[in-house]
Amino acid sequence: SGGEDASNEENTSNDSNAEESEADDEKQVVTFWHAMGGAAQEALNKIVEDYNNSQDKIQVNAEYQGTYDEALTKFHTVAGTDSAPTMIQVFEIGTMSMINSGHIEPIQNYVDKDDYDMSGLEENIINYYKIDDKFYSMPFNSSTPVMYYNKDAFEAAGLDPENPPATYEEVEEAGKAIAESNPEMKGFALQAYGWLFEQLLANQGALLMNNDNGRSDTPTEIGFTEEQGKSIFNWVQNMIDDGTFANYGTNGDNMVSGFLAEDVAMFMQSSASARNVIDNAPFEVGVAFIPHPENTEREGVVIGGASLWMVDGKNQAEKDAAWEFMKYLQTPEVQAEWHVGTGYFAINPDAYDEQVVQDAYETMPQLRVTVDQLQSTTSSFATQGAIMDMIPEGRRIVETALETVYNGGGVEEAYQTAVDQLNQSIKNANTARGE
Amino acid sequence: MSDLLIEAEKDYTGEFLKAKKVQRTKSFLKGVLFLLPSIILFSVFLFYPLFKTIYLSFFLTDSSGATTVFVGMNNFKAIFTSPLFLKSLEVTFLFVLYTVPGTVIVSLFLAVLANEKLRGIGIFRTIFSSTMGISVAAASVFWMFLFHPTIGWLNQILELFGVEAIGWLTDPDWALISVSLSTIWMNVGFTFLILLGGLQSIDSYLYESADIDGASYFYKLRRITIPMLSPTLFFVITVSFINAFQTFGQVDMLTRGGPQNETNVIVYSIYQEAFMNYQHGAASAQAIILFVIILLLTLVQFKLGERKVHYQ
Amino acid sequence: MQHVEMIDLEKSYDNQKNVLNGINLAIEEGEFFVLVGPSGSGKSTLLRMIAGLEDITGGILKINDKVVNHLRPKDRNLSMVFQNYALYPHLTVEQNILFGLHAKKVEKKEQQKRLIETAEMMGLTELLKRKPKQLSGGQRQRVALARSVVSHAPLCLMDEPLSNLDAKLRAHMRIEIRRLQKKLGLTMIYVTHDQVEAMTMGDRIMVLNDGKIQQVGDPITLYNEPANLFVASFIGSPKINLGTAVIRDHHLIIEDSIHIPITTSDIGNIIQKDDLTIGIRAEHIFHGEEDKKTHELEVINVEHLGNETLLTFEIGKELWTAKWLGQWRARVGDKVPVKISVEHMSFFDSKTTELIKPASNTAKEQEVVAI
Amino acid sequence: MQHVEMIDLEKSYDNQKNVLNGINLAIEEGEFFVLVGPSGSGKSTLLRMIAGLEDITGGILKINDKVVNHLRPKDRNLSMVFQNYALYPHLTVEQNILFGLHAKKVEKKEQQKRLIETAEMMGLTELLKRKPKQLSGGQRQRVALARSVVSHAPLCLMDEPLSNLDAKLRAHMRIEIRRLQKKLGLTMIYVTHDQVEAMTMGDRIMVLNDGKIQQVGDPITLYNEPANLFVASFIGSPKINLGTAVIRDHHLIIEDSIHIPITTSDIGNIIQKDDLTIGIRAEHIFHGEEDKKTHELEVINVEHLGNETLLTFEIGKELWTAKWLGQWRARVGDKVPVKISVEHMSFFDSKTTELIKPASNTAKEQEVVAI
Amino acid sequence: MTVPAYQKIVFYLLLTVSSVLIFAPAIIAFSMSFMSNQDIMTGKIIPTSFTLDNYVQVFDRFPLFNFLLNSLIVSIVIMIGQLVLSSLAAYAFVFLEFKGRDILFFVFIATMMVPFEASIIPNFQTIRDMGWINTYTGLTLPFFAMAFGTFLLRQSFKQIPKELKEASEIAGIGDFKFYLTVVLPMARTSLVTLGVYGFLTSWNMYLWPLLSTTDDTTRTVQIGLRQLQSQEQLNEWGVIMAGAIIVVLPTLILLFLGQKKLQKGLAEGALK
Ligand SMILES: Nc1ncnc2c1ncn2[C@@H]1O[C@H](COP(=O)(O)OP(=O)(O)OP(=O)(O)O)[C@@H](O)[C@H]1O
Ligand SMILES: Nc1ncnc2c1ncn2[C@@H]1O[C@H](COP(=O)(O)OP(=O)(O)OP(=O)(O)O)[C@@H](O)[C@H]1O
Ligand SMILES: O=P(O)(O)OC[C@H](O)CO
Ligand SMILES: [Mg+2]
Ligand SMILES: [Mg+2]
Repeated sequence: SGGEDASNEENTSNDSNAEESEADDEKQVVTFWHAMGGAAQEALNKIVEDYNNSQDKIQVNAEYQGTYDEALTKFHTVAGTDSAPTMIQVFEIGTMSMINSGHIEPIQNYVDKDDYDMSGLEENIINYYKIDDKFYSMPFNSSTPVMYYNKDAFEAAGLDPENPPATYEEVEEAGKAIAESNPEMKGFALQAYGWLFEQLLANQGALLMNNDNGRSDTPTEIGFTEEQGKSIFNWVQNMIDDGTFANYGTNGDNMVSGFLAEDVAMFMQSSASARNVIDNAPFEVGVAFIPHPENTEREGVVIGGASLWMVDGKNQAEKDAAWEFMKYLQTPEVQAEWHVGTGYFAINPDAYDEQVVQDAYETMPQLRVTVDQLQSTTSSFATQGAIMDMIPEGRRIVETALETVYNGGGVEEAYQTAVDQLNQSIKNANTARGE
Repeated sequence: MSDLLIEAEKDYTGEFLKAKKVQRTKSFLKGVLFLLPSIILFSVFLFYPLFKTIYLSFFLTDSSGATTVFVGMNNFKAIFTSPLFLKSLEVTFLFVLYTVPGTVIVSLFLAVLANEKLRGIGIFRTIFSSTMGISVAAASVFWMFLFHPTIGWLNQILELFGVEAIGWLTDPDWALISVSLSTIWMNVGFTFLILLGGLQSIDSYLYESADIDGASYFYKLRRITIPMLSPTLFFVITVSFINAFQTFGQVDMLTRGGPQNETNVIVYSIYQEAFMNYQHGAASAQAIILFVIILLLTLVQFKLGERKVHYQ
Repeated sequence: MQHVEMIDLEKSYDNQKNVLNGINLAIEEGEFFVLVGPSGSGKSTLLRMIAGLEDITGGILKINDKVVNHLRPKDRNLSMVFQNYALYPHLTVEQNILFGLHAKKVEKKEQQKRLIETAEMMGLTELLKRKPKQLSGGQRQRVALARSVVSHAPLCLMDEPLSNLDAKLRAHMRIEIRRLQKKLGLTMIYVTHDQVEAMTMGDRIMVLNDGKIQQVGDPITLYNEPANLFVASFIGSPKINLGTAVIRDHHLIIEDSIHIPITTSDIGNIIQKDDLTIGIRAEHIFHGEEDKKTHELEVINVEHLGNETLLTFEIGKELWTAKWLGQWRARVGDKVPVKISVEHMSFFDSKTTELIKPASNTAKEQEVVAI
Repeated sequence: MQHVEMIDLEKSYDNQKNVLNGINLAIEEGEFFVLVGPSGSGKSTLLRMIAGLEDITGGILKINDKVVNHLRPKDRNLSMVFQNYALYPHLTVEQNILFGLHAKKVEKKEQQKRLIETAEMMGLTELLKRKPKQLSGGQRQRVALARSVVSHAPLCLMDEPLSNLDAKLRAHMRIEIRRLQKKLGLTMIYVTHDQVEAMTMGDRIMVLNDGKIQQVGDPITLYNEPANLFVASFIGSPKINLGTAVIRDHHLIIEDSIHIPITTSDIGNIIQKDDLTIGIRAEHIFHGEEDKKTHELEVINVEHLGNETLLTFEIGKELWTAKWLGQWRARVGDKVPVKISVEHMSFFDSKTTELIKPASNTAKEQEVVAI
Repeated sequence: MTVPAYQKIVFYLLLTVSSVLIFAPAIIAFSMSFMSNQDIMTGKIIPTSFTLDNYVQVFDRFPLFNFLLNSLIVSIVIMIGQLVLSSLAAYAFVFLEFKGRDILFFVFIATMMVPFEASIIPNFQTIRDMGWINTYTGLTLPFFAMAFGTFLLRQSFKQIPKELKEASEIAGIGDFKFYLTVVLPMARTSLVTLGVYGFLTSWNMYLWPLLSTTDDTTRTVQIGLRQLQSQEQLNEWGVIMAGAIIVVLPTLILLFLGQKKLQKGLAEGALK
């Protein structure tokens, strides 16, 4: 299966990695910090490996630094010292924090110097990472959430497996049908994950933060209306009342396992999981767009994942070398491999034409859906995504609120608490910055 | 004669005082010498951070941890009005309440069992102390699987008995209990070993004497073993107590503080504030409060405990 | 009412050389049985085996005609005073004393009664609230003793229970223990290295050396008719005077330096003329008044014990001691007249060390006394 | 070498009642000084204060004319045998013995020499490789003793060093210690509860009771002229016989039951006629042969110690003991003739317990003896 | 002394049940490490097939032997450092009398209460400023001073009879010598226990090694285990369990081997 392939490739790559790092005194070394664990780390290592083998001037050392959060904290601590890396991978919501740190060099400098064409990238991605008309970082691994569903279960419940529910209401109905046909199975699971909440907001055209999601000015409070925000909570509440909702708390792995064990028929999760889910399911897996309330138009999704940052204070040769590597990562071949290996998007759409991708789609047509959803997104402030340095904290506030509802707390109170805390958090962040 | 004596004594008082002083200085220097390596390292790696933490707790910080705005006691005010922190406090206390007695009682039970002179007892001792060799990271992985809602063994066993599956780590009513359970398991190995060591160093003549007196197994346990073990027990309790207040690994790996902050113990909350929310000021304030709480409780424990403890 | 019997009892620690060897012994109900022997001879070990604290390496131990080799200590119904006291350091004197009664769930009132009684007897009344650490050596020993006494167990093992007490207190304790033992009819096995204790308290004494029984008998018999040289020199203080002797021409020649004329009646059935060792007790080397003196010996040391005086003489390569009642003003170098007679001598075979003939006079003297 | 002086020394534990009170004492260089007293009287405490192990609550302690109140033990240059041995459990006998020498960096060869010598003397040669746990009580005590002896420190403190040894070994040790002390000229402070040790070893004895000095003097003086009732009854075994007495009509009436005619020469300078207590030693209640008997007393107990017999009589509410040399076949209930004379009696004031007049006869007897 | 048969049976029963309960999680993990993902995902308790794939994958993903070696070095260095410093400090607290001793002891104890997570960032800055990132010094030095160890040894030293110290004082044995020749050998049990504890806790650290290293040269094996878990993808339980087993195995083996010594040490501790 897929796992085995990956491991074989990894085997060879790792060995040569060790050899090379010893025998390259003249090579320009680039230190690349990342937060990719598990299968993604395997894929990343392979790419770095190939790059190092493909030329003899630059040696990239990819070094794991823990979770996104830990890697970022660590960067903040070493920024400005010799221990700082040449480049670092930071998740999308760390963008403002990186800009504010003052220890990075906007990627735009290199784009301009090199006359590098960024327009080939996915529109969504450009939308997110272009801030004040400037690229601060180089997009790299991007994902969006999709809705996975159990086609076999759909069939058994008399639903059309090729026509998955698109709205909250349809999801609810489908859930009921499924629960009816199979009392052992719940209809829908929503991991208590702030990112998913953000996406569900965007899909109904709502802003997360005011001031156009922070794109026109620093946000001062939340940007969604009570109706928009509550719709998600209510949706969940309805399903709980129907007894069709499966609660897996904040744990994504539990949820996927539950889906694979046929305890639940639908769930939302990052597209990055697609390969994994499809590979491991003993039934037919369907992938669909994430749902939206019936009374709104589907607006689309915000790009997630992470981008690569150039660290300031290194000598130019080193930074140039890092820039070379970043460009390499954008090439269609690399992106194709990355896309297929992990489930992250190819940020460079040309990659979809690559043979590997075509082959993969052949066997797993579901992978396409993730791309379709991205490409059919309407461009707006809502889908451009919010930028603000307190979003990580905001996510935890929302997660707590969701869990409260999952566990029988009232929507009204949970929602209100979350909003208050979010606003407070925004205020704190602004005060801390001295604004 | 007696007059003479008094005079003599008068002469000496000054000398005594001087001699005493010299001796005191000498012994003080010697004490410090023995403690010096520890003191230096403590200063660098504990006191300095502690003072820095105190300092930080009066400021707001940017994401790199640099101070930006002085806010005085505001951080403290804020966290004491924050339901999140109050929740953390409650959770922490509950966690301590579950794990400390749990660990000590289970370990004591095992240690007493394993203290018997039986054939093959070494194997049992090894097994009982084995959890000590299992890192928090590995142990959390083990338990994460056991607690797994669908494929985990616990739920599968429950299913066998026809009991409904439990959301061990997702149900707010269960999560803390589950984390406590796994924590007790992780701590048992070491606590067991310490207690066994304590048991073994009780002089055998005490038991011989009691045997002759016709004391029963439990009588000996209550009247000799436990009191003679009291220094060890005191140690174990104090340390478990402090460790429980500082539990981090398993929370990080098993629940990340959830669900609904039901397992968000203070240390984890500090980690979140600092590592995820970049609120070093608030994190520092929480750390200070945690420090003060543990300090006070330990003080109380020493005051109450050391008196009850019997040293040879 | 215990009857303790040992059949071929043996003990070795960790498979080393035997510490006890072929112990055959029966102790009667209500008997006060004293165990003596040099340091390291195995007294404590034997006691601990009876108590069930040491595994029995070989042989059979019976209590009340029941084999108890494998019975646990608590089922043997006995009490014990340990040589090293074995007090519970964390309990007060009172708690220490009551430990066993408490364990046996003796009635509270009875406990208190016995406690008061025992503490009184041991002079511990004022120390009841102290911890062992705060006691002097003798006080600790008394607590250990009290713990055993208070239990009223029918079989009582005591390992040098009075060694840390002064003469006065010891005399008092001796009487109290004996009285209690009689009153309650206890069977007592008592280890001591104190001659007075051994002689005055014991119904019978057993002498142990190097893990082997040397002699068992009532105190006076041991004193008068020691089975061998070891017992002879072990029992009695000061130590019996020994000398190698030969019989030549109707004379007993001791250490080549003392010649004593003898008649056949004196030496009775002794056929052996060589390889003899004679023993004579210090109190039988009398002051030789006027014409009664047999020899004159040079004093090489004088010790005053208050009511008696010990004089040391050199006989060949042996040092002999005479013990005279009262305070004698002899000086080193003085020649003093003494009276040494064969009737007070015991004869041993030098080779086997066995007794050949006990002193004949002891019996006589007793008769003289009776009025 | 060492001259130890105590001026008004006091000690209390934790501010409780004083354990030692107003101790004034000077111990000479090379003196063998024996400390006796009942259990708990403060002997060990005094020793520990001299060693520097206990804080001195009050008064001055001088060694070699230097005030040492605050000197640390190791700077006092002394050795000590602890009552509870204080052996290092993890070291072998050999290592235990050599521990101090090792610390003082004594030459290896010298160490070995002393080790062999001491082990030989203590009979430990075969136990050198054992750990303390594997030793019997007496063996442990000998190791403790060896550790002190081997150090050759000029001031030596010993706390009941022979209490766990048997009579024979003890006699041997007594001589060895005394010999060593003389040879090295050690100043020795020696706690014991053994009368024989106290009487034979000490140059001087100090009697301590309840933390106060009762009497200091050479052994015979203490025996013959005890300063007070406490010393009288503490020194001597069996205990001195005491009785309240009054003088009426030229008669001494003891316990209302014994009447003895007296002359002025007998009572010398005693003016006091009431509130008298008389003391007479057991060996001075003689067997009253034929016409020499003064009284006939009923025997209520007989104890045979081998070479002597103890007879107990009831005098008023007191029990008196007579000690007769030899083995006497008296039975309980027998009436035996005794000879009691005033010349052997010491007179004490019942109220102050002080000695009024010592026995007059002891001196006489000595003169008779000299030849 | 012999225990009656029925009592023995009760003890063995209790011992066995406890052992099973205590050991179950490790055994389950062990068996899972040989199961295929399919088996695990479908909740099989008894594996249908036996595979070494998981182990192969773990060994492929990071330089495992390197990590193991680093862990070993770091753990041993920390262990030794802790033993030396803690025993010195504990000695001072038990056998030396000086002014402020109790206060100082309490300050020591108080250091146990500083949550490590709270001081981790300042400490990281210190290490960074000293240039100790990616060095064994940086990984080990902060853990040398250990209030816990001092406390443990203090409890143990307190059990040494006072008379032994007194006897040594009289013999003229200095404090350091007494510490070396009497206290340390007599407290062997506690030293062994503390040593094992120190070794295992160092072996098990993961946050600090992750923070204080930036590349694989000095990284320890726990970091490897963490890398096996991804953030939001489905966990490959088999691989993770294999990783956990590899991480746990050296310490368990050490514990099993050391058990005899540990037991002996414990037994000799009873010789007081
Ligand atoms: N645990 C042990 N291991 C090895 N040998 C031992 C052990 N205990 C005692 N021994 C040895 O056994 C012998 C007998 O010891 P025991 O304690 O019975 O002597 P004892 O007669 O009581 O002597 P003491 O009068 O000195 O107390 C001694 O030589 C002693 O060294
Ligand atoms: N640590 C202590 N705390 C309180 N009281 C103590 C302490 N040590 C000894 N004592 C008391 O001090 C008194 C004198 O004790 P010490 O040990 O000096 O007696 P001793 O004369 O040596 O007696 P023994 O002959 O029984 O050994 C005793 O009454 C004892 O109970
Ligand atoms: O886990 P990823 O890489 O799909 O990223 C998800 C979120 O965007 C992270 O903030
Ligand atoms: Mg013994
Ligand atoms: Mg004493």
